[in-house]
Amino acid sequence: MPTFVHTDKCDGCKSRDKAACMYICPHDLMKLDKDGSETGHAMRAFNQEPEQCWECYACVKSCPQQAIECRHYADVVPLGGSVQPQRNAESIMWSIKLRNGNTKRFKFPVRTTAEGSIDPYASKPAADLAKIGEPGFFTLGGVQKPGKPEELIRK
Amino acid sequence: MPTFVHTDKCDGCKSRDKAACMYICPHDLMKLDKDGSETGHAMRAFNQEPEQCWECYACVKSCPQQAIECRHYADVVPLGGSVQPQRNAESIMWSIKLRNGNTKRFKFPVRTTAEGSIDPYASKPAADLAKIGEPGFFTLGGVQKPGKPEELIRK
Amino acid sequence: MAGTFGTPEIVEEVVDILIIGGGMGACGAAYEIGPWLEAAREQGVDLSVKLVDKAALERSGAAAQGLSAINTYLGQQDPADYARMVSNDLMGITRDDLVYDLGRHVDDSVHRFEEWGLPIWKQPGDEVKRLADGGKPVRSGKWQIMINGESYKPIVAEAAKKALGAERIQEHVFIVRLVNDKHDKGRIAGAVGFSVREHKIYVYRFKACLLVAGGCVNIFRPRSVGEGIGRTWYPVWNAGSTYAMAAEAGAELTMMENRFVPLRFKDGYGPVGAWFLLFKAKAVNAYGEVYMDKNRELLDAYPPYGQAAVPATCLRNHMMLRELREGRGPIYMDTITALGKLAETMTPKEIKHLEAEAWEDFLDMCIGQAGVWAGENVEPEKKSSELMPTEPYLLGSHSGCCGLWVSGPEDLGAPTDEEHPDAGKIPKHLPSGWSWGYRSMTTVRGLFTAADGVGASGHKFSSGSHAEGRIAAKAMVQYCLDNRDHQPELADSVQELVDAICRPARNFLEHRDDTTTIDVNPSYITPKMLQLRLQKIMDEYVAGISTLYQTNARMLDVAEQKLEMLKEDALAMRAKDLHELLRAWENTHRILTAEAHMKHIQFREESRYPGFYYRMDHNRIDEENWKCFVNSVYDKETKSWTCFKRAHVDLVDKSKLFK
Amino acid sequence: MAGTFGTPEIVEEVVDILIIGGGMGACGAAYEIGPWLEAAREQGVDLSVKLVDKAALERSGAAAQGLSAINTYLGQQDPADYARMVSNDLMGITRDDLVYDLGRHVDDSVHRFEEWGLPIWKQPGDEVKRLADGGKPVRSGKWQIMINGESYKPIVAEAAKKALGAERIQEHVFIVRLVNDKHDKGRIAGAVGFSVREHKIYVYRFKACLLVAGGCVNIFRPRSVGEGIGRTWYPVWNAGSTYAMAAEAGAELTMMENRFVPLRFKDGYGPVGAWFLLFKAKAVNAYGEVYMDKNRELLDAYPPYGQAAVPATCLRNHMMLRELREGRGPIYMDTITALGKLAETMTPKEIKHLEAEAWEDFLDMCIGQAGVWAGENVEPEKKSSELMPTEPYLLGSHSGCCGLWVSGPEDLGAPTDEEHPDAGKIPKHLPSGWSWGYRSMTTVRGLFTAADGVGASGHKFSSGSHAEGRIAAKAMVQYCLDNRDHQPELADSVQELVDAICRPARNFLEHRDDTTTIDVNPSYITPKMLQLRLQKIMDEYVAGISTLYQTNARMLDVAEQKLEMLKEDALAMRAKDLHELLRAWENTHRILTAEAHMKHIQFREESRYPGFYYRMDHNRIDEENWKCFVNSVYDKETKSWTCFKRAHVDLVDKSKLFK
Ligand SMILES: Cc1cc2c(cc1C)N(S(=O)(=O)O)C1C(=O)NC(=O)N=C1N2C[C@H](O)[C@H](O)[C@H](O)COP(=O)(O)OP(=O)(O)OC[C@H]1O[C@@H](n2cnc3c(N)ncnc32)[C@H](O)[C@@H]1O
Ligand SMILES: Cc1cc2c(cc1C)N(S(=O)(=O)O)[C@H]1C(=O)NC(=O)N=C1N2C[C@H](O)[C@H](O)[C@H](O)COP(=O)(O)OP(=O)(O)OC[C@H]1O[C@@H](n2cnc3c(N)ncnc32)[C@H](O)[C@@H]1O
Ligand SMILES: Nc1ncnc2c1ncn2[C@@H]1O[C@H](COP(=O)(O)O)[C@@H](O)[C@H]1O
Ligand SMILES: Nc1ncnc2c1ncn2[C@@H]1O[C@H](COP(=O)(O)O)[C@@H](O)[C@H]1O
Ligand SMILES: Nc1ncnc2c1ncn2[C@@H]1O[C@H](COP(=O)(O)O)[C@@H](O)[C@H]1O
Ligand code: SF4
Ligand code: SF4
Ligand code: SF4
Ligand code: SF4
Ligand code: NA
Repeated sequence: MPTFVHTDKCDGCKSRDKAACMYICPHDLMKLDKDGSETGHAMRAFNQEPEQCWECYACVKSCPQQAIECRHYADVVPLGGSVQPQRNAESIMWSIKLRNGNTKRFKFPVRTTAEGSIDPYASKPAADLAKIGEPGFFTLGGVQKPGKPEELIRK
Repeated sequence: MPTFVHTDKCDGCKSRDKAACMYICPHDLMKLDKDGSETGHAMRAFNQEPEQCWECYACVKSCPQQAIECRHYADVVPLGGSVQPQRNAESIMWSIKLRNGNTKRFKFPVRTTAEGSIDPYASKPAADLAKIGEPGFFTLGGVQKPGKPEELIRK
Repeated sequence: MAGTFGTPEIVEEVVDILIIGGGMGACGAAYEIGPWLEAAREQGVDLSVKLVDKAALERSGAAAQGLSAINTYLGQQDPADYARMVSNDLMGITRDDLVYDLGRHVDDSVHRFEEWGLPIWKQPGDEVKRLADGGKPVRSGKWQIMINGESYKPIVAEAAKKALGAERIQEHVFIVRLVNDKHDKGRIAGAVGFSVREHKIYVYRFKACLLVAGGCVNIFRPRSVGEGIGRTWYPVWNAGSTYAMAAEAGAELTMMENRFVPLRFKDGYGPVGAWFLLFKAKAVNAYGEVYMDKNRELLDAYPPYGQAAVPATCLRNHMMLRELREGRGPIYMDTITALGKLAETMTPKEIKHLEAEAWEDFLDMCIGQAGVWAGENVEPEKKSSELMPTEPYLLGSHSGCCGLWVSGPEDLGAPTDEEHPDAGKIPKHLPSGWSWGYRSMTTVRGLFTAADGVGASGHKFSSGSHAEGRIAAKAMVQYCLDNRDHQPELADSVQELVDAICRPARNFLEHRDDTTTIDVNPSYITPKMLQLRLQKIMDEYVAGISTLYQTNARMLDVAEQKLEMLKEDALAMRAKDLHELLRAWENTHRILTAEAHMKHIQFREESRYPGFYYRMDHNRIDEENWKCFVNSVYDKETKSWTCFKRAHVDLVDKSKLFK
Repeated sequence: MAGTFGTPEIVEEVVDILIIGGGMGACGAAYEIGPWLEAAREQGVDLSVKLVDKAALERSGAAAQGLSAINTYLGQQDPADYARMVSNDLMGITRDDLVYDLGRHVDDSVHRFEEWGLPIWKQPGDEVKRLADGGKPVRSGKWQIMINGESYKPIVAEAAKKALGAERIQEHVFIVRLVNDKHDKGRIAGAVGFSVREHKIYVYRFKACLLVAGGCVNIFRPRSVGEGIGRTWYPVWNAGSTYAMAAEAGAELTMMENRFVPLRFKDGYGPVGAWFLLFKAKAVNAYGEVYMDKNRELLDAYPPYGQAAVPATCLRNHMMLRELREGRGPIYMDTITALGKLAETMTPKEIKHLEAEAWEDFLDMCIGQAGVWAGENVEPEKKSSELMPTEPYLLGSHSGCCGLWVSGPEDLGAPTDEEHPDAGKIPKHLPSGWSWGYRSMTTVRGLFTAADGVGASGHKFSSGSHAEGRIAAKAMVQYCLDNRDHQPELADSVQELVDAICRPARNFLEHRDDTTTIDVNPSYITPKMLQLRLQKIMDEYVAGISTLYQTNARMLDVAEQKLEMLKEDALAMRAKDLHELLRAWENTHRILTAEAHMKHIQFREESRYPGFYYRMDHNRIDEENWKCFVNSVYDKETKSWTCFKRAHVDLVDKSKLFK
């Protein structure tokens, strides 16, 4: 199910400082063909090594133009199916089309807080340097679950 | 062991009516890049689908420039070996270099008659149309080896 | 009016006889046909012929690299002995009529090869004496003789080209499909193909056709999957065209469940015959045990076949596979011991010669294996090499027997009707008995075949294939003489045929710009991906290498469903150029061939060829129910197969094998 | 001074702590480290940190797609129970100190995830109650809790980025190798890598380093070989960098013979956990037989492990593999029966919800499986799906335990010296006992690891990996405080390091025009072909799928020789651009990881993990001789491995498992 890019939808993220798909792909697959020398389509993105695509959909979810889809691995999967998400800050909506035309839609929450709102150390205690050699995190000043002492048979 | 073409040796068979390698490859692999648009090397041949090469050496043997060699299938064979023939009308000389540098040379006859000298029907009888429904070739007017009748248990 | 890609020029030709293929069978036909045409001409009948090959005759087909032996040469032996050997190697189910007939013809082709210039090894003293004059060959086995075969194919092709004349040969045209007669579905009337060089489509109309386009490779996943995918044992370019086109035309297939899984030198697929037979080498497991001795008791489970002096090729595999299955691999060809033993009694010069012979065995027909030895630093006197059974191939002229059901000779006592309890299940339009018309004709009138095309025989090899092509050529002339007034008309319109051929090009041209790269597109599939999908299905469900050649009815059910979808998807193949159009159509032929193979394995509820494949749900030979041919026909309208049994009968006594 | 391809700009940086990787482990470290650095700063010690990831933190690592469960959450359970479970699943050989320590820490990370915004399923009534406040999770198993995990990684990464600050994060830089200290080979001093975006090479010098670059995929041939080669279970981008770079730096590895062969939905590699545990589905053979019941007696051969209430993952595979080996496949997840049974007592709305859950299980972490279902018309309530064991992966945080040997906690009763008869064979420079210094430090001073990097533990999963990264971060701060005056110096010159990194680019630039196409050239090898060669070797000789996971000493000998040549050839890899340079170095890491795996399997003369692999020449568990850790060190000068045993000891009582 390597990704492909709709020629008529991709705008090369021209209004952004970088191509979203190229930035996000964990495997360095998506590439912006600035001058069209690699694909014949200038300022469009493409998957430069489709057989290495994990179908993680990171690029699909990140594309502001909804220009990216997956076509299932052709050496494995019969043609005609499609699995396409629409993701916003709170939820993701999946549209699934089976080869036989049947469709399914599922919506799931993605997070309970606003994107970018995490304040990691808010209302957390400071670390106590005296305890740096002992088990436990700064958040608790010790371990979460000390455990029953009698279970440790060599102590 | 797909074939590769030495850029500095191939002359595109420019003095011939067709590229010898392209003509002979049984799998339609060798191709002459007339304008360089496919390889960057105009009037040079190349293997357009190396992973389909049977290493049959038909092209290697046919090249008037000795421009073609095989590099053993890289997903199978360690680098560094080479197996290269020189073929003339009577014999073929193989030069083999092992990865470790050891070399071997073998020479074998290829045919006992001059190339192009075959006269297939010389001194052969005419076919006898009366026998067209019976076993046997025109050369003999019958079969080569009639066989012992008693072996045919249903006759 | 030169065409362009997607809208090609159409070339229509009318001939009496079309030969499809340019390999050993086709060259035999090209040679034999000349004098018969000449004889007909003298009787006032002028028959035209054309030979079409997807490649160049000089190096097309299985013998492109050369060959290092002629595997079928009878010499002093009786055709009945030959028929027995073939029967034994193919587990008892062969057509004695066809095999015997080949046996009594074949040596003449070998004599011609020698006359034309093929160097044949002779016994000391006979060096310059020709076989035809009683020269004694060097035999590597009972039926094989050694040659310097690098130029085998160019020599045979030169004779064929001279015989036919260049103007009757069309190279670089791939035939895509046969066309039935408009007024008679049981008759053949034409064929269509395209040039892989120019934008041209060829439409042939003819009375008779010899379909000799070889066997089938690459329907199963090969052992190497990168560049090495090109290194299969069987030549990558024989794509099942013979079986698929004949099936689509309605011809009856036979024994399509049979396959060939040669034991070969690992990775290079180098031949083993000379090592076993000429150098007397032994194959051993990881612990030096000779599995042919150690596992001999496995043969007892397969009476009577296990009791033959030389166990069948599949049974030899079976004995080896036990070692692999039980984790005692690698299997080695013990070249060190073999060469060492031979060297004991030899002069240094003779040893040098022996080394050259060992390498020549590869250099003459499997150069890639020499490449493997070079890369792996193998010198066979110092380092033994691994053996490995290959992925399965379908063929009818080597040690396999799938192919078309053809009419045999009438003078050998072959049955003339069906002596089988299930005879009633044979579709009514098909003939009874083994000889219903012209020799070498399929069940479709006017459609002939030979060599890899003929099923239920096998062990013809290069010489037998050539001889069989000759036999068929003669019969075609006879057929044309008898049908001289018949005017073939195509059942489909030329435009329909052309449109169908161009579909992959259209798929590409219409959709290529929808996505930013041409290789991933939801509207089409590349031939390469389609082929890999086919190979995956066949490998995983139809007893490929990844299941150690095992399958069962449930796995075959899954294969059936997946192949159906694959056939649908084949219509969505793309071709970005003529080269890819070739790949697209090769794959279409592969799919139908693969489907036939699967259907036959599904139908035959036993394991007739242990070592080639195992129906694990019927893991034995069942002489009572399955000592018969499995035949089938395909209906191209409904895209469905009908499998049925035909009676097996011995024409020579096989009991002599088991003493 | 912008560089060009082949002659890049060199960026040198000096920091106190380098974090290599941006996955769950790295994000944990990034979070925990902040307050400790702050505390140090308050004491007047200002420590600098950098995190380098080959990709973008937001979606890098194994959790890129999301995850549908948190597999390690203790809740009310005792860390000792957790240690027992892990020990049992890994056939008795784990470090209780590490596992127990993780168990007592892990839940805090899960509480943080929820606080940051990860939706965690709750029992009815507890919907809005947080875990930390006593909210009861929906458990899919004893240790697992269900989540809506699509944004798991973005959430965890956001916290990490906020914690560390963007200026301390360098994305799209691939670390190629670690550099030892010039004056102390047993210490680490630096790392080098290159940008996959710009022509820049980064040279880092540091006191301490957390190497958390995940496990290793694609050293074995995967089941699909075309486009589908991208669809492995484990993410294609984790290339063994952790194990290979640590080994080259001299760190001690442990249990590299262990591998993970997950049973997964065939072709899509979709997860099975939810199906087994949440939907209570059964896996059956082709004939509907439940192999877990049918083959239960196979467990008797593996005392005491076979007697555990939940048999280890490998033993479950073992019971299934018998069916495949004996030709009773396909194996199916009987989704029809499972969903049918659940639906019996449900309202239509609940059924709809159930269907959504089934699909979400894939959509949250293995979207490709949904693609397979779409293409194959699978609706799980109507059509059951095939299961298949995958090709082997190496990892230390999921159900596998290979990795680095790290120093553990001191308060759990871990041994302080070696109680093993072979203790004398442990290389003298290596520590004794399980705690020789800083928590999470390897045997190389200053080199720390966590998550997939830590061996002899396992079953940490996402939450445990995060927690372990936190544990390590804290220890690194402690180490830096203790070594505040140490000035790292690189053992190799910057120019040497840069030259080595650029070799693939040079190979290409120097030779590209020798031949008419860049892909076949005798002077170099493409990364892709090299990878396929590695996979072929490992598959065929080191117990991959094509031998049904079987190997023996002879096969391993062959692998050894072939890997040696491959290592030599790796120096001839080409890179035609930065992207291919990335592939070249990933493969270099893969080769060394693969070699470690092979060497350990060679050394451990038993079959400790039936179902994951079989040493057919020692096809049993040998408690007497092999109830021990197998550890190793690599010498990068001689390119050779030394394997040795370390004593295994239980810190918690395992006999409770077998009652
Ligand atoms: C593959 C192979 C085969 C052999 C061997 C080694 C190897 C590696 N060895 S040993 O090592 O095993 O021993 C042999 C040996 O030493 N000695 C021997 O006698 N025979 C050997 N064979 C067997 C013979 O070669 C074989 O029996 C004959 O060649 C069979 O003859 P034929 O059935 O005609 O097939 P072909 O491959 O020669 O020719 C096929 C032709 O069809 C063309 N073609 C195919 N599809 C077409 C299409 N759609 N349209 C147009 N043309 C279309 C091809 O181009 C070709 O011309
Ligand atoms: C692969 C996989 C894993 C899981 C699952 C499904 C699948 C398909 N499932 S379930 O279905 O099984 O159940 C899980 C699940 O639902 N629940 C769960 O808790 N855990 C699951 N895991 C396990 C966890 O994901 C896993 O334990 C942790 O992610 C491990 O953490 P860590 O060891 O940090 O590895 P990582 O993959 O997250 O991160 C690796 C990082 O390294 C970077 N990197 C790699 N090489 C580098 C180099 N040379 N230079 C620079 N950076 C370089 C990567 O970019 C990445 O940032
Ligand atoms: N071990 C063997 N015993 C008998 N015949 C063999 C053996 N190996 C190969 N042959 C025959 O030798 C010929 C060429 O063999 P191969 O090289 O395997 O294609 C064929 O006729 C094979 O049937
Ligand atoms: N059949 C099973 N029995 C017990 N635990 C299982 C089973 N299948 C999966 N698991 C556990 O469920 C979690 C996720 O499994 P998986 O989806 O296989 O990654 C892991 O902790 C597995 O060990
Ligand atoms: N990680 C290491 N890798 C290789 N050799 C080491 C390592 N650590 C120490 N040595 C060598 O082992 C020997 C003993 O070291 P030590 O016990 O640390 O003094 C010396 O020769 C060290 O150089
Ligand atoms: S993210 Fe979308 S719009 Fe932007 S470059 Fe990629 S495909 Fe084009
Ligand atoms: S789906 Fe994932 S692996 Fe594939 S191109 Fe997109 S981001 Fe990369
Ligand atoms: S035959 Fe040789 S010289 Fe002629 S085009 Fe081919 S490679 Fe070039
Ligand atoms: S070696 Fe043979 S298959 Fe390969 S390119 Fe040359 S002629 Fe074609
Ligand atoms: Na191959």
